Amino acid sequence: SGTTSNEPQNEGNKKTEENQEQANEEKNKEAKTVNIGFSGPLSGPAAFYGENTLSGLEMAVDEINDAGGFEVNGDTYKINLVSLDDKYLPNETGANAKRLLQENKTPIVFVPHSGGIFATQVFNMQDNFIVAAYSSEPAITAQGNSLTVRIPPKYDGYIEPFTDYQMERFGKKIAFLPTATQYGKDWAETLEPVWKKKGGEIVYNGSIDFNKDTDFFTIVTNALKEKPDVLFVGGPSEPTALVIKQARELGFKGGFIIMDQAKLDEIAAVLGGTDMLEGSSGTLPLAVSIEPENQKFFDDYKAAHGKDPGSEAGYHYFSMYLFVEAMKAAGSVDDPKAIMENIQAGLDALSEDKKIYKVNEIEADGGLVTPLRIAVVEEGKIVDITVD
Amino acid sequence: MLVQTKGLTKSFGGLTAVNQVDAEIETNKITAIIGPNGAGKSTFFNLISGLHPPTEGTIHFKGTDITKLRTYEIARLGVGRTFQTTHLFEQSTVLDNVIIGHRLRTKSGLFDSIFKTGRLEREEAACREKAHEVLEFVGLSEMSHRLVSDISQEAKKRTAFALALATDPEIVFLDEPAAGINPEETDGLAELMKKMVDKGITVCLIEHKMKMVMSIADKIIVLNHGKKIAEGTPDDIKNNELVIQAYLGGGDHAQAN
Amino acid sequence: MLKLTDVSVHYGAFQALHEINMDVGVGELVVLLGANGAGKSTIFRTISGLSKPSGGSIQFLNENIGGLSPDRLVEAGIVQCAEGRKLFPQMSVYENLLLGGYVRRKNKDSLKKALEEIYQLFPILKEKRNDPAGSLSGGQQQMLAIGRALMSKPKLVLFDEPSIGLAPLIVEQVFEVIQEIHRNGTTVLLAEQNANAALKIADRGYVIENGRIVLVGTSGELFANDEIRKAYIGA
Amino acid sequence: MIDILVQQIFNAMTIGSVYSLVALGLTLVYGILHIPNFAHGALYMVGGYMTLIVMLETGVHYLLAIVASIFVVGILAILMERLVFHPLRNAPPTHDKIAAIGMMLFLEALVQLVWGAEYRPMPTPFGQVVEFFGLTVTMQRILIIGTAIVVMILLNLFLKKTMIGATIIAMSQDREGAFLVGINANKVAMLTFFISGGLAAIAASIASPINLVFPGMGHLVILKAFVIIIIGGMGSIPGAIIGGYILGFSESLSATFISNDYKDLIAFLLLVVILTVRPKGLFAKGVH
Amino acid sequence: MEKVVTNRNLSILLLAIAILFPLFTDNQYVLHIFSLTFIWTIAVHGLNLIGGFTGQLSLAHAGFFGIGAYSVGLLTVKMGLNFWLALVLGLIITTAIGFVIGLVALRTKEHFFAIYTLCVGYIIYLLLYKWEELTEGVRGLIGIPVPAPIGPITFDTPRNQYYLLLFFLVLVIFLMHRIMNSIIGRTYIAIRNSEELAETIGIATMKQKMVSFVLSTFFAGLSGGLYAAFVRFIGPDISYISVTFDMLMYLIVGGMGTLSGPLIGTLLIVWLSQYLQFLQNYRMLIFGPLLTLLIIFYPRGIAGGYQMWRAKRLIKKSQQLM
Ligand SMILES: Nc1ncnc2c1ncn2[C@@H]1O[C@H](COP(=O)(O)OP(=O)(O)OP(=O)(O)O)[C@@H](O)[C@H]1O
Ligand SMILES: Nc1ncnc2c1ncn2[C@@H]1O[C@H](COP(=O)(O)OP(=O)(O)OP(=O)(O)O)[C@@H](O)[C@H]1O
Ligand SMILES: CC(C)C[C@H](N)C(=O)O
Ligand SMILES: [Mg+2]
Ligand SMILES: [Mg+2]
Repeated sequence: SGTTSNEPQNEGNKKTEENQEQANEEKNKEAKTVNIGFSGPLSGPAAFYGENTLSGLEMAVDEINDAGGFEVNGDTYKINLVSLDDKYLPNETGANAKRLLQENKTPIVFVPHSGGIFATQVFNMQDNFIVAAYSSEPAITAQGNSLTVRIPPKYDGYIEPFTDYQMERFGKKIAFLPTATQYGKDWAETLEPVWKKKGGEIVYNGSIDFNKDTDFFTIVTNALKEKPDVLFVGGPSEPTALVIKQARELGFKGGFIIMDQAKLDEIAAVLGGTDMLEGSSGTLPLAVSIEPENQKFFDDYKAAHGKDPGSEAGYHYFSMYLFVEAMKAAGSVDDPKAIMENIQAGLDALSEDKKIYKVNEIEADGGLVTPLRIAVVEEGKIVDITVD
Repeated sequence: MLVQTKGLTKSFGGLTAVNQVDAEIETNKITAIIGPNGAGKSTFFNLISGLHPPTEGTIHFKGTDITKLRTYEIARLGVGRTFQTTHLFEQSTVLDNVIIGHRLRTKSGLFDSIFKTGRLEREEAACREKAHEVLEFVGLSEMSHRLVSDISQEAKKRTAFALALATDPEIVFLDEPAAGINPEETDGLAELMKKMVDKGITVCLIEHKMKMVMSIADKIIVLNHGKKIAEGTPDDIKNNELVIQAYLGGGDHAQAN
Repeated sequence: MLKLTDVSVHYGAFQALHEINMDVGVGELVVLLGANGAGKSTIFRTISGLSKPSGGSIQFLNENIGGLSPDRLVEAGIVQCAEGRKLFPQMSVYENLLLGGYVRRKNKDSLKKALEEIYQLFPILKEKRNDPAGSLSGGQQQMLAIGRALMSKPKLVLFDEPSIGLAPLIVEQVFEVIQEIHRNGTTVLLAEQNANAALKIADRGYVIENGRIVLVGTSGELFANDEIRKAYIGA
Repeated sequence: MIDILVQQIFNAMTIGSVYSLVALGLTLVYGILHIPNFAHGALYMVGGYMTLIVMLETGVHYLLAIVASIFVVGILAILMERLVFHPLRNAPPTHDKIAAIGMMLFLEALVQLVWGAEYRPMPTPFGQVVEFFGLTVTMQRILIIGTAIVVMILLNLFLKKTMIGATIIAMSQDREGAFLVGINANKVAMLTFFISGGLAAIAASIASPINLVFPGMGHLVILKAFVIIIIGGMGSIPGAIIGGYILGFSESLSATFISNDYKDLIAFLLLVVILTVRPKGLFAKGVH
Repeated sequence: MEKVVTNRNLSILLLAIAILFPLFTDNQYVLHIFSLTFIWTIAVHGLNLIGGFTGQLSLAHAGFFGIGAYSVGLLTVKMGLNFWLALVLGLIITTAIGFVIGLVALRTKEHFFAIYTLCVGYIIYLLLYKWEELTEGVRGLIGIPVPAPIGPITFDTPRNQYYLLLFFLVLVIFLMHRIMNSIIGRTYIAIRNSEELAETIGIATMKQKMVSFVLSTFFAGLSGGLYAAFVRFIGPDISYISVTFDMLMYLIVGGMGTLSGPLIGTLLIVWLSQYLQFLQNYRMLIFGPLLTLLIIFYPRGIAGGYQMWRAKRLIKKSQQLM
């Protein structure tokens, strides 16, 4: 059953015995434990990203446990978050998921990268667990995997408002310089037709590989020689900030469309202010958009980590609570199918202070529907221009 | 005439290590090549065995032109050699080192080894038999199961001989076989070389130990600065002014060595 | 000058030297005779600090030097002209010689003088001074190795089989050079298999077999010894 | 067109300078101990962190922080030599590669533990943008090129004209031979590692303001540095310098005139072609 | 042979354990890791053949692994071929590319060969990564089918996959055993020892190195093809240089130039890194130094160290007898 607790470091053979022992021990206590799994990059080049995602989960779990757990069908449960490192490698994610399932009987496994998600989707239906997928890759929900929840929003909604704003303020010529990841490419492919349809012109179509390029002057020079009015950039906030900086250094005066992966406030922190960001449009940072009811999350996170929470933390924090609500609604902590069916109920039941993002709906394919909030930088200030 | 070079020349950058050498090595004789250090003796061997392509000139073996052949093709025609420094496989036994010497007379390939074909088994037996035969011949039968790293310098030299002999050569080129071994052992090696000739294998060697050279060589070729300055019988050479000046010197080391 | 007392050396479990006792007096030329693998090079490596003794003591000019690092020994005045030459193959002949005088690097003038002397001894080295050492023939390299060893004006030079692989003419030259070095007041310890030539120039000799000293004597005594004649001279 | 070409040549110089400096340290160590130090990228990374942290923690000037970083990384490199490469000096070269990778993993994890995994920008007092003849540059980039050139000249003088420099070269060719002429080989090995670490620290410190400091930053340069030293001829100092600029130029120019996506591919193909034509690199010495 | 503990008996025992093991466990995680281990071991055998036995360290190995995996992936996903047919074609493609690359690369020697192949491996990676029309770029290939059933035997359960992979591993080990214990294997070792000497005893070294290299790419391709059908998702990362270095690590820790080294090293390192998972972010803090220490204290690897120890004991024994 899903009610055993276990530390992941135990040795394989002794495992079952110890499981038993610990399970017996648990029975005597009041709260039972439900294990939730996580497999993401915790070492290597993507470690920062992995840590950010994990930090949101950990915060939610600590809060829940400190509050004495949660109740399902009369039993009280605490959460044991079992996190494993997969170095961003799909086969490691696959192995980790097997391990989480086998040794920790996790009904839910969080995976924050598309490769790992694909590798787990191969067997999650058969082995019966939910993949909590933090990736915007469309193929994840397009495959008909009924035990996958896609946590981040589709970004299509950003495209039109960004386009309108930039065309109006700066002009119709755009150069593409997003990150060379799948996410960046998908963004570019979605932006391209919209920009063209509105009479715009794509004067340069490139991408930057932040894992391989030491300097961006070369590509930025090449993009700028086409005299664009607008640059489309994005990726992790910090290197994106450098691209913006170098574009300004090379004399670029126009605006930026910034992919939602990068956050205006984080970029501003790297650039030492919003000066260089003038005329940028991007997703509204949590720091700016935070609703009063979510302020506590924001402050607690800042106190614990010494920095503002980014969207990775925010989404993971929120989705951990969401799954707890879904378990409650399902009346089970170990029936993934039931939990999956009750996500909508969970969303309905989830209190606003946990809804860092105001998600109210899950689509039939497992994608959460997140309303988008849009910001631009005008006269050095990040301004919310969301129109409902 | 077993081997014949005409105008053989090798330059390394600006340096001409071997310069217009016409040489003939007669069948079933012992030919010695002597000359000061850096005269081009080893290079001459390297040219004949195909390790370096000549800059100019031709090499014939039994009448066929081997100038442009690759090293292994030359070996297959029946030319064996040893090196100035031994290149044996130290972590392996003497026998294992020598077995591979007969590989060039086998035809088995990957598939034979995977399917353990009859041909492979026959050929492996032949290699083993050959190895035992040549070890016996050089007098190492007793040591065939010792690790090479474990045996004396002299035994290593003999192992290198055995390896060259396992290729079934008609001629062997020996580069300073007696360097670094004592006089008693040197005599033993000289005996061995005579035995090879008796068996029908032509021997050509480079050596600085004049006592040995003078006693076993049928013919001596002297190189100096890459050029052939003399050739002839030991007696001719001993009394050749040019050679004395360039190489032998007046002292008695020439004899003592 | 140099005194080895009960020196033993192990390579792993294998004992290469068994309680060696030797001494070399100031200004002497002592030869160490032995077959391949007898342990000559091991004694030399140990004196030069390249191998560490597992027992016994080594004294040089009445100071204990056992276990000192090689560079300290060179500074103290012991230089080895090693088997296998150990040249710097991609450096020019000139640079090799210069480094030979490394421990006396402060004294530029006398280095220059030493260099000239060596060029006189081995004109071929002067001719090839700008060529990389690795491109020299075996014999030329041996000359360079000797030259390099002399550059530091050592008090004691160890020659490990300097005649190996050399033309008779050169062997003759090499032994002359060694004799000359000796005449100029440098103490010499020479390892050789070429007992004939070596004993001719040596004052005394040791014979080593299987890591043990089996015979000691003056050159004359050793030369007259039948066993020696048979094993090392081949008469 | 000409503007672009000039600007891109300048960009190529910038990036080539960084590559050359990293490759220099690598080629030196390779030359001495025949160690392909795969942990060199980790030294580079620590170099970036040290400069950053010293600046942030003590508030000293950027250039002073670089000096501190050179020392710290130099000493770290010495430790690496003593603790790992020295014990491995008789092992086959493949082993050094793996041992070095072990150390790289360790250093990356350690830095991540101490300073976190996040990307950190490095402030520089040389952020000003200057323009001349239509060329847009920042002072930092001029600093990169200038520093690289000066460091290379100094290093070359040191190796060619000083006795200590000659001992380094001697060591690279025969360790025991160096012992025999009275060189303290261990000291030289340590010195070489120190220089190599220092070069990595300089490279990282001057490159970081135009990039970021993060635990994986060494990966950006290390592979390229390896290829460079091979192209240049292993152990060859001019080879490392010229190889660095060749790579910088081929990246920059192929990104401009062929395709940005394929610029790495083109650069590597070029390197393969060079190696095909000259199997021992451009500056291989003709010694047998 | 009166001894009970012989290599042969040990191998049979191990094989028996490997065959019986899944019957006694339901632990899919353990089966999964073992299956992955088998896949890697096959590739490591290829690396061992060219690097360990023939003395030409190829660092393009992950590239060939990637070519094998992508061939199978593309042929099944995009062309809808049966896995087995795709595997055969994939192996032909991999070895054909290996042949062409070998022709050029093997002209270089030692470090130059290592780095040349490193570049080639990186180029393969970049091609898989950038050639989106063919490979789908960073997105990778999703939905690679499990191997098609052979008669009544299906390969859709972890246990059956385990057996399939075990079968291939045993096959590869058997092949390597046959090759290395014949004069063909000795030929490779002779080349490793000294190419010059090998040439002068009549061995066509270039041809032999080619055969060894192509066979090593065959093993890499086989391993890649099996990987594709096992993990069922592949991205360009599987051909990245770090994968080659992982394989090299397995090989060196196990023992280069030994027949048991690849399996021992792969098992040890893969399981070690699994056990260190509890350290999470900081496992490399332990793993890195551990690896370095292993290399320092077991320079011949585990199998190589054992061989040395046995050889020494034999010598001692024979000395005592004398
Ligand atoms: N591969 C090479 N590259 C450059 N120069 C070479 C090469 N091989 C030999 N030489 C040069 O060619 C000349 C002849 O060398 P070789 O080795 O043939 O001499 P040798 O007669 O065998 O001398 P020794 O008796 O000392 O062995 C020497 O000056 C040597 O430096
Ligand atoms: N590094 C080593 N490891 C193990 N054994 C060694 C080592 N060096 C030498 N030996 C062994 O020690 C013994 C003495 O060797 P050494 O080199 O001192 O002999 P030598 O008299 O100089 O012989 P040669 O005439 O061949 O130079 C030999 O049996 C040799 O095999
Ligand atoms: C920004 C994230 C939602 C993208 C995620 N890293 C992915 O792998 O698709
Ligand atoms: Mg020679
Ligand atoms: Mg010796």
